[in-house]
Amino acid sequence: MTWGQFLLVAVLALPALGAVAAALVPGERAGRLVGTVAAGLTLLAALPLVGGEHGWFGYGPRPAVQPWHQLDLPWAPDLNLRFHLGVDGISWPLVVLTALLTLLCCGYTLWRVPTGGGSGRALVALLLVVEVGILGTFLALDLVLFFLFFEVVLLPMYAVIAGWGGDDRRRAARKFALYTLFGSVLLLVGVYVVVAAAGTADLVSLTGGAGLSRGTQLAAFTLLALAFAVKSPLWPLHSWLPDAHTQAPTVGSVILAGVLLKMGTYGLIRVAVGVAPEGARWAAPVLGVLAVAAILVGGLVCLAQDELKRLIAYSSVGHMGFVLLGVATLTATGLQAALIGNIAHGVITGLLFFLAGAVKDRTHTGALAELSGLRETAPRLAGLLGFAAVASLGLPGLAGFWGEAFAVVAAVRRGGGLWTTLAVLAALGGALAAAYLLRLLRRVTHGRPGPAVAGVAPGLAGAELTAWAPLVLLALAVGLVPALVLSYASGPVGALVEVVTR
Amino acid sequence: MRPVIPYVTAALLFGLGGYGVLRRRNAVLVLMAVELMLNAVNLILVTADTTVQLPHSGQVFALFVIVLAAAEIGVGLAIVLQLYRLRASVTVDDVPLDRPEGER
Amino acid sequence: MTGADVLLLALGAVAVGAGALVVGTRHLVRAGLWLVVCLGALAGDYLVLTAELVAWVQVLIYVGAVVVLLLFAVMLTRAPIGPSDDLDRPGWPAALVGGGSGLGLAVLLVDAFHWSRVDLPVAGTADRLGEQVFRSWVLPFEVLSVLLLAALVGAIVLSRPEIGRPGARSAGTPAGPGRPVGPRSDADPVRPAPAVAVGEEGA
Amino acid sequence: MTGLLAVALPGVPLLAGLLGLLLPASPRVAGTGEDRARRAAIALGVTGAAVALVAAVALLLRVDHPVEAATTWADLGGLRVTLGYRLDGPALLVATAVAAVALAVQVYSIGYLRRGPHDEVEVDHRYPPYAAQISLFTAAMLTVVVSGDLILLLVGWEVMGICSYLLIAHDRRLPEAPAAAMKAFLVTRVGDVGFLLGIALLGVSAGSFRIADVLAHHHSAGTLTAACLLLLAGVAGKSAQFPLHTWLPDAMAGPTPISALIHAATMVAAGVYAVARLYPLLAQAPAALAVLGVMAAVTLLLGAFAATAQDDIKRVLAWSTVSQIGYLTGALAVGAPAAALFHLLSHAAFKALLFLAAGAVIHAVGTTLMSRMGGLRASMPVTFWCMVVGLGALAGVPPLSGFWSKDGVLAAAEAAALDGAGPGPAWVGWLVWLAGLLGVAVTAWYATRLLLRTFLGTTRIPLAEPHDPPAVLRWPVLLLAVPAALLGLAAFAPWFADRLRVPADASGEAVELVHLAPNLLLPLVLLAIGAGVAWAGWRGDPAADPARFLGPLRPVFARAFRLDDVQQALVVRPTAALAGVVRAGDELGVDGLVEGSGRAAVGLGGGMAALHRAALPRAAAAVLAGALLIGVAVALIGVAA
Amino acid sequence: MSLVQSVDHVALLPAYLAGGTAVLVLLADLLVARAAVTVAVAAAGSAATALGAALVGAGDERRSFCVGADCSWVFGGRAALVAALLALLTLGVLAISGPLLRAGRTPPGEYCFLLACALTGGVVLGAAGDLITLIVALETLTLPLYVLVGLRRGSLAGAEAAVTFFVVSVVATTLTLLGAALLYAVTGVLHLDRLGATLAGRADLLDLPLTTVAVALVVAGLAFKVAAVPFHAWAPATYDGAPLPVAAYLSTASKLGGVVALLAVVQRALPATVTGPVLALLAVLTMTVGNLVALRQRRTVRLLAWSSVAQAGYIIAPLGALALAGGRTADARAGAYAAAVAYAVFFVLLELAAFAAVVALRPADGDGGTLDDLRGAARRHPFVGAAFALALIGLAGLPPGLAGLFAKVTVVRALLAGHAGWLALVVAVNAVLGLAYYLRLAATLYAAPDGPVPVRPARLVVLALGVATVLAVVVGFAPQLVLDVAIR
Repeated sequence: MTWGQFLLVAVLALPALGAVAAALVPGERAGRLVGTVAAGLTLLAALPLVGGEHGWFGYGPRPAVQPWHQLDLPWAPDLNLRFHLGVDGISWPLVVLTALLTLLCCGYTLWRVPTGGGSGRALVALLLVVEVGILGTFLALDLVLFFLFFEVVLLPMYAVIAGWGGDDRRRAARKFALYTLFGSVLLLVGVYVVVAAAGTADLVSLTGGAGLSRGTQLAAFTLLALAFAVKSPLWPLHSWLPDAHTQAPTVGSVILAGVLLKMGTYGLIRVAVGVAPEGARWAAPVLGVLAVAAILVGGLVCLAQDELKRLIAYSSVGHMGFVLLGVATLTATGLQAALIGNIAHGVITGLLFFLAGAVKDRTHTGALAELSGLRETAPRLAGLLGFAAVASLGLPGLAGFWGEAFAVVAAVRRGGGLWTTLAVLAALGGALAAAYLLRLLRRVTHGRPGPAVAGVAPGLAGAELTAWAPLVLLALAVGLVPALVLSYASGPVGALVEVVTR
Repeated sequence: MRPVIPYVTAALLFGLGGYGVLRRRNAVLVLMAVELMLNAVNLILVTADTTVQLPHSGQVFALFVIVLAAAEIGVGLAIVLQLYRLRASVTVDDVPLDRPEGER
Repeated sequence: MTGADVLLLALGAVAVGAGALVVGTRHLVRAGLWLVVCLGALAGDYLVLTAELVAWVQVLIYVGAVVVLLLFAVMLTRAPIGPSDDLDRPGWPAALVGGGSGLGLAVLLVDAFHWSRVDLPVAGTADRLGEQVFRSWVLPFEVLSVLLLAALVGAIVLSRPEIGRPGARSAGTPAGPGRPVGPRSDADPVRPAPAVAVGEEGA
Repeated sequence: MTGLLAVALPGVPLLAGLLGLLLPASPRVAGTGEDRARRAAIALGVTGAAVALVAAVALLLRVDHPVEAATTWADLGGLRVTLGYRLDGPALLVATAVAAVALAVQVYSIGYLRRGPHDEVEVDHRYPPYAAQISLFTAAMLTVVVSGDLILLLVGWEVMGICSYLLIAHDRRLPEAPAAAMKAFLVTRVGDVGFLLGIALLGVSAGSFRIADVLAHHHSAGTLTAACLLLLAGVAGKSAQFPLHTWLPDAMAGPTPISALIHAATMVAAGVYAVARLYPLLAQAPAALAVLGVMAAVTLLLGAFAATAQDDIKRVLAWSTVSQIGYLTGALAVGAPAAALFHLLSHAAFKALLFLAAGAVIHAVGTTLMSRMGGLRASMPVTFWCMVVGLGALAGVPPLSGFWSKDGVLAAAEAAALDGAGPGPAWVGWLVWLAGLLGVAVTAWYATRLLLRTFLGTTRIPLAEPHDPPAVLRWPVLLLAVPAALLGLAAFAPWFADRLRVPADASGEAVELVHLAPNLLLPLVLLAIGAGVAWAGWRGDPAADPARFLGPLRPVFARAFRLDDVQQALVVRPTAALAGVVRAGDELGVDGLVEGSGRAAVGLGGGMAALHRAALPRAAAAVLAGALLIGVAVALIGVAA
Repeated sequence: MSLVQSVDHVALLPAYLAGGTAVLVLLADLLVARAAVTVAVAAAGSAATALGAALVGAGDERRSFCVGADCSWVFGGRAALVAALLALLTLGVLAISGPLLRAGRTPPGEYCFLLACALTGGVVLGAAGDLITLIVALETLTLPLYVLVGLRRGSLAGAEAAVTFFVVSVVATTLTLLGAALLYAVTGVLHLDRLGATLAGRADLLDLPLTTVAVALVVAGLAFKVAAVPFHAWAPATYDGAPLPVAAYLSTASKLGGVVALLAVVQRALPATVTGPVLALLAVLTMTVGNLVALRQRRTVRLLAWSSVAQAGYIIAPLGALALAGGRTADARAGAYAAAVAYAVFFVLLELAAFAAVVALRPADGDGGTLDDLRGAARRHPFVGAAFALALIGLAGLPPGLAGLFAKVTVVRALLAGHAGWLALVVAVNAVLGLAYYLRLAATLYAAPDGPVPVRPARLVVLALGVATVLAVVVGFAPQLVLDVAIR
């Protein structure tokens, strides 16, 4: 076992063991601490995965997926299931983001356990299980294994929402579970459509179509894309998201928006587009139109929205629309934009949900009508909220800009009437984003403090700052140095585009 | 010999049995109707023995069915009597599959 | 149209007619008696079809045991001897299903066998039947014995409520007749248990 | 060294801004923390602007030919985005102006945002974020100025937008401030949609976003026209051109120094500057220039007329900015980028002066309404004379800076109209020229009116005790009066004119900024007429507003031809209504479908469960009937097959 | 030549062991008359049966009771699997019967004897090579259950359940018999392999509507045993009225028996062109109706009963792939049969765990109660609750119940390999429906507790639950174990 393989296993094993330990360790606080330490170790294990042979040099035809490290063990041959893990430039940033957000959430839980539910260590354990699922999804190089990890996330997240959420948590959690399960069963069918036709589930050999017939590819892409569209979520399959976000506890929302949605877009890029390129080409216009519809609908709904977390949730619909638009163009620019958009959305929306949670914790309301004048009583919180909102609206120089602007650029680059129209509409959607986020700021931070806000203490807890500071810095860093994400992805994306357009 | 004659007899008996099972309220009468159906099966088996020109497996089968039926009737009557002991009625209409919500 | 055919037709008509009365009569006891007629006619059919052993077994077990059991059951459940009006449910679904299956089967069988004729095997098949059982069908024969044993024990345990009572158990012997029936504190509280205890009579 | 200075130019204010944001915004205990944080903020802000000014001047002196450097910033699938600067004469001149105005504003704000005699006790100006945001604003503008890459330019462009948003909303005592800030950002953002798309088109066409690459690439005519038109949308937003000018007057809700910054050096200048930067491209797209010309003419007159009827002193100045920017874009439309940049510089000087002086007045009087001022000359002589210089420059009184620069624009337009010298069609020249001439008269009229209403006549508020501002306010004003008065003379220096030449200018000849010709008399005559009419009106009744002569037009002008209402009716309300409809549709339609299918499943389950709430015979019937149906089906299929 | 068929006694060892268990239990009950001894004997016998089946099954396929090439007893891999599994299930049910027997309303001797008889029937069923043996064995499996269902003395619900079960079962048995008789009348053979060869070899027979109807009747009659819609209506009523361990036996062992019988005839005897569409139809109906009705259940056992109806749909779904030509290739068929068996194996493990958990959480001799009775149970008994939740989630087919997930995966894979994508989609959508109510039950377990004081779970029940859970977890992580034995 090489060092890289050891790290791959460690990245999955650490949170899994951490979850078990957190659940079993006697003592409430000790459990949370153990879980947080496990999350921290996971992050430490995820970071050095970047080392090693990046291998984009060489001669002759090479597979479109060339992991930096991989581990390939047989599991259940009769199900075409192999324990095949690998990491490359497309997945590594997401892996790190996942590990980071989970660590922040666990640390945050160390400081405050959401009210209404069970013990904090159970929450930490569930968060770690969710992390295992998400990391596994990003690392899996076997279709069936990918599906397996895709499913792992579902119930722990359900439990997080149902156990520690808001007043209407049961309904929202059930809707989340059922709706996303609907997506993942389609994924199951799609996976086996591919596997039955190709006889293998190995993503490395499947990427590029692997000689699947056109009919199979169309069917597989339809199923897979639907599955990922539910998870991402792509309009009009998004309606689980606002409810889940609104009801979920802060850490749940952060994980949900920050990385869980990314499973959908990642899957779309790596699995749907990679495995069924012909299907992708065939469906690209539809995907593009839906993505732009998501951008516009998300923006307009946000403009008429009157609940803080719900607004942010709908803004996710819009932002993921940009990511999907990038993917739909099937150009290297678009895919790169989608990847960095993914990361940026994870960082920024994670931060936004942290802040929205802090606001709700302090004021006990999320209604925009009752919030006003936050900058009078809690200027730092208001300032951070302003920063996050500004980052979210895609201000150049911050992380959100690259994904959104270059999704538009990619659509322009694709050319033709349809894509140009989509580019124009998407850019208008960007203006809508500014409109609703400024409306949000105007309602929440400006004006005279309302009764709900008047009693808010101005200070921020150390734990809060500790949890938020990395996200603020990342939003700045990714904005100023996009190469942090893009440089690793350019090789794999180039190879992917090559096989897709071949 | 025309095998179709006993066959049709059996078919009609089976139909009558089915009718009786669905028509009768009294559990014992339902059992009688079931006996009719079983006998129809037996008649088919025995008749088949004359048409297939093979060793008499049909008759063996019929014998086994008779034993089977006897065993079932025995247990069945015990069950019916148990029901009667508890409720003083053997009307199958009074045996619910499910009760309306909240009645239990 | 041979003599066998005429016999079969006649016996068949009797069987079907009696069967119709079994499911149609409004007298509980008469239904049992019509069943005897029906089963007897079938036994005749078997004789015509040269299945003597089956015919005698039919008479022995069915007419002799099953019908008697059924009649006992009729009596034990205190059924009215005269005609009763509440024996039947509305009949159309039953008629639909019963008629459909009977006629449908008949059509299928006629379609399959038409008006073909076969030669009846030589009569006197009891020994060949025995040989068959022991040459080909030993396994189900043996399994049936388990089944019969289970049915026996089952029927007894159901009919004797006192079996398995802690008191009866400790005595080490099955409770004899006349032993008082245990308290029914655990009976369904919604419907009061009837006062009659018929366990002993059934045994 | 040049590279270091070029990086320091936006870098130091940026750093100062970021550091400033970390200072505690608001004191927990008044008097202690406030002073320390405030002092630190002042130090950071002033230092940032001062260093930027020094760097700009140093570069201006050092660099005599275009300098460029770039490194790859990001590579998105073959599209290269670079991080680099591109220094040339115009860039450095504008940078100097920006830094100078920024420094003036920083210093001025020290005094302006101090708790004044008219303030309530609990007023807290939150100086640290304010100063930091000004620094960021400056840095963003300087980024736009020196950027060598379109994407980097866009970064500065948008950061400027957000800074303007933050600063306009700064004054928490004004209820209209947040709305004005939002409007400012949103209207410019709508324009930026076009700007982004234009950049995207150019970048995709050239395969790179580096300005040098974009300029060097031979674009197809269609792409070029489309891209230029799209860019113009962004320019219209940032530079407050018709029809995206509506935010600028409302932005007066911000503190007065901020108005000075926005109007003189940053936001509105950025659009014009960007066009000048990309002028070689526009020169090849006559259609875009024609649109620009029409836009300029409309804006010019619209702003001028709207300025005539305002009562708020800052709004007069704001509309005057709109009008003056019309001159700038007009100059660009007729093919005179150098004239445009020249007027940009002089406008920066006098408009900064005017705003800061007006701020001094407002500071002293405690109101912005001219109807409550009057007769301030005696008590505020310094302010008065500075204002005279500023208004004179605005109206174009020789030899103040505005005279020379405006004359350059008019001369270029005249040349385009009469000789067809411009790159666009001749009618554009006519349009700009005529509008410019009419604008001269109107400008003179409202400038005169402002001066008369504010400083002359009788005092209309007896209680106020106006006085000249303290030194920290006075000195920036006084220092700005110098370029406002004298910058025009710089046009006679070939060194200056040479630096104003856009490097890629097709002509390649030396730029002649000053046209000493007989036709200079025409604008002077118009100026005299405009000023005279205003003076005459005022003489009739010094207490009354000369604007009364506008008659029924006055309310129309005061509300700027009701374009705000048009925008409200055509854009804002439909969007809001659409948002409501979409939300309802999403919640009732899309989500309703989901919830509905859930309910349908449960209902169906309930119905089936009810079917099972029956007696035993139904189970037997199900078995027999099921078997019968299956048998019939199978038999039928068998027969059919 | 002896008059009696030659008998391979080694092959028959599992059947001897099972039958011997029944006899020994009877003797032990007579001679020792102590409940513990009786149960111990039954348990030991079941264990021995499982062991014997495993040992015999480990070797090559053994045949006995042959008439020429046709044998009534074919003890191969699947028969061994079924026998061992049934014996283990019996063992498990015995373990969770403790509270019931101790409560005193049920006679332990007879109870154990009847279970052992049913086991005997099941063991023979797995190895049955002809229709007579199959039906007789099936009856031997079922008949003791009539009695067991009604064995909760004095309970009206129990008596009603027994009557329901009995009447519906007898009618269904009649259907099977009719089908078998008609098949015999048409073909003249009763051995499964010979039947298959005959029907495959003579196209004229298949053109006869009588043949197809006969096939359909056999399938329909056997579908009753797995409680497939529309032959399902007895199941909820019977499960709910029966003693909890018996309900567990019904939904695991008895259902497994039905699956085995169905598989035997479908795989070996009957033409796929007829059985395929019938089974596809039954599968779709069963899954959908089962899941939909389960959504509305308030009683725990009824919910489990309806869910087990739905699960039967998943079990027979792979066989539905036979409806299409693409599903009738040799590979696809083998995959479909293996998938059905594998699903059944995964299912019975999880189902047994679920019932064991219900037994553990309910008072001795109590019925399943309503969902509200289980409110907060997992907070009082964290480990039992967790095992219950795991079993439910496994039944829903989601991680961490990996066994259930792999079960669903197996089915979907087989369906897609058989080109029955539409059926795979139906399965998939039904999985969503299923999660809705499993989640409701699981969430109830973790809700804030209120109401009655908790009962202390019996140790043996917890042990059985633990073993079932561990087994489920093990096959969850190593599904290949099950898949390997399922394909034999």
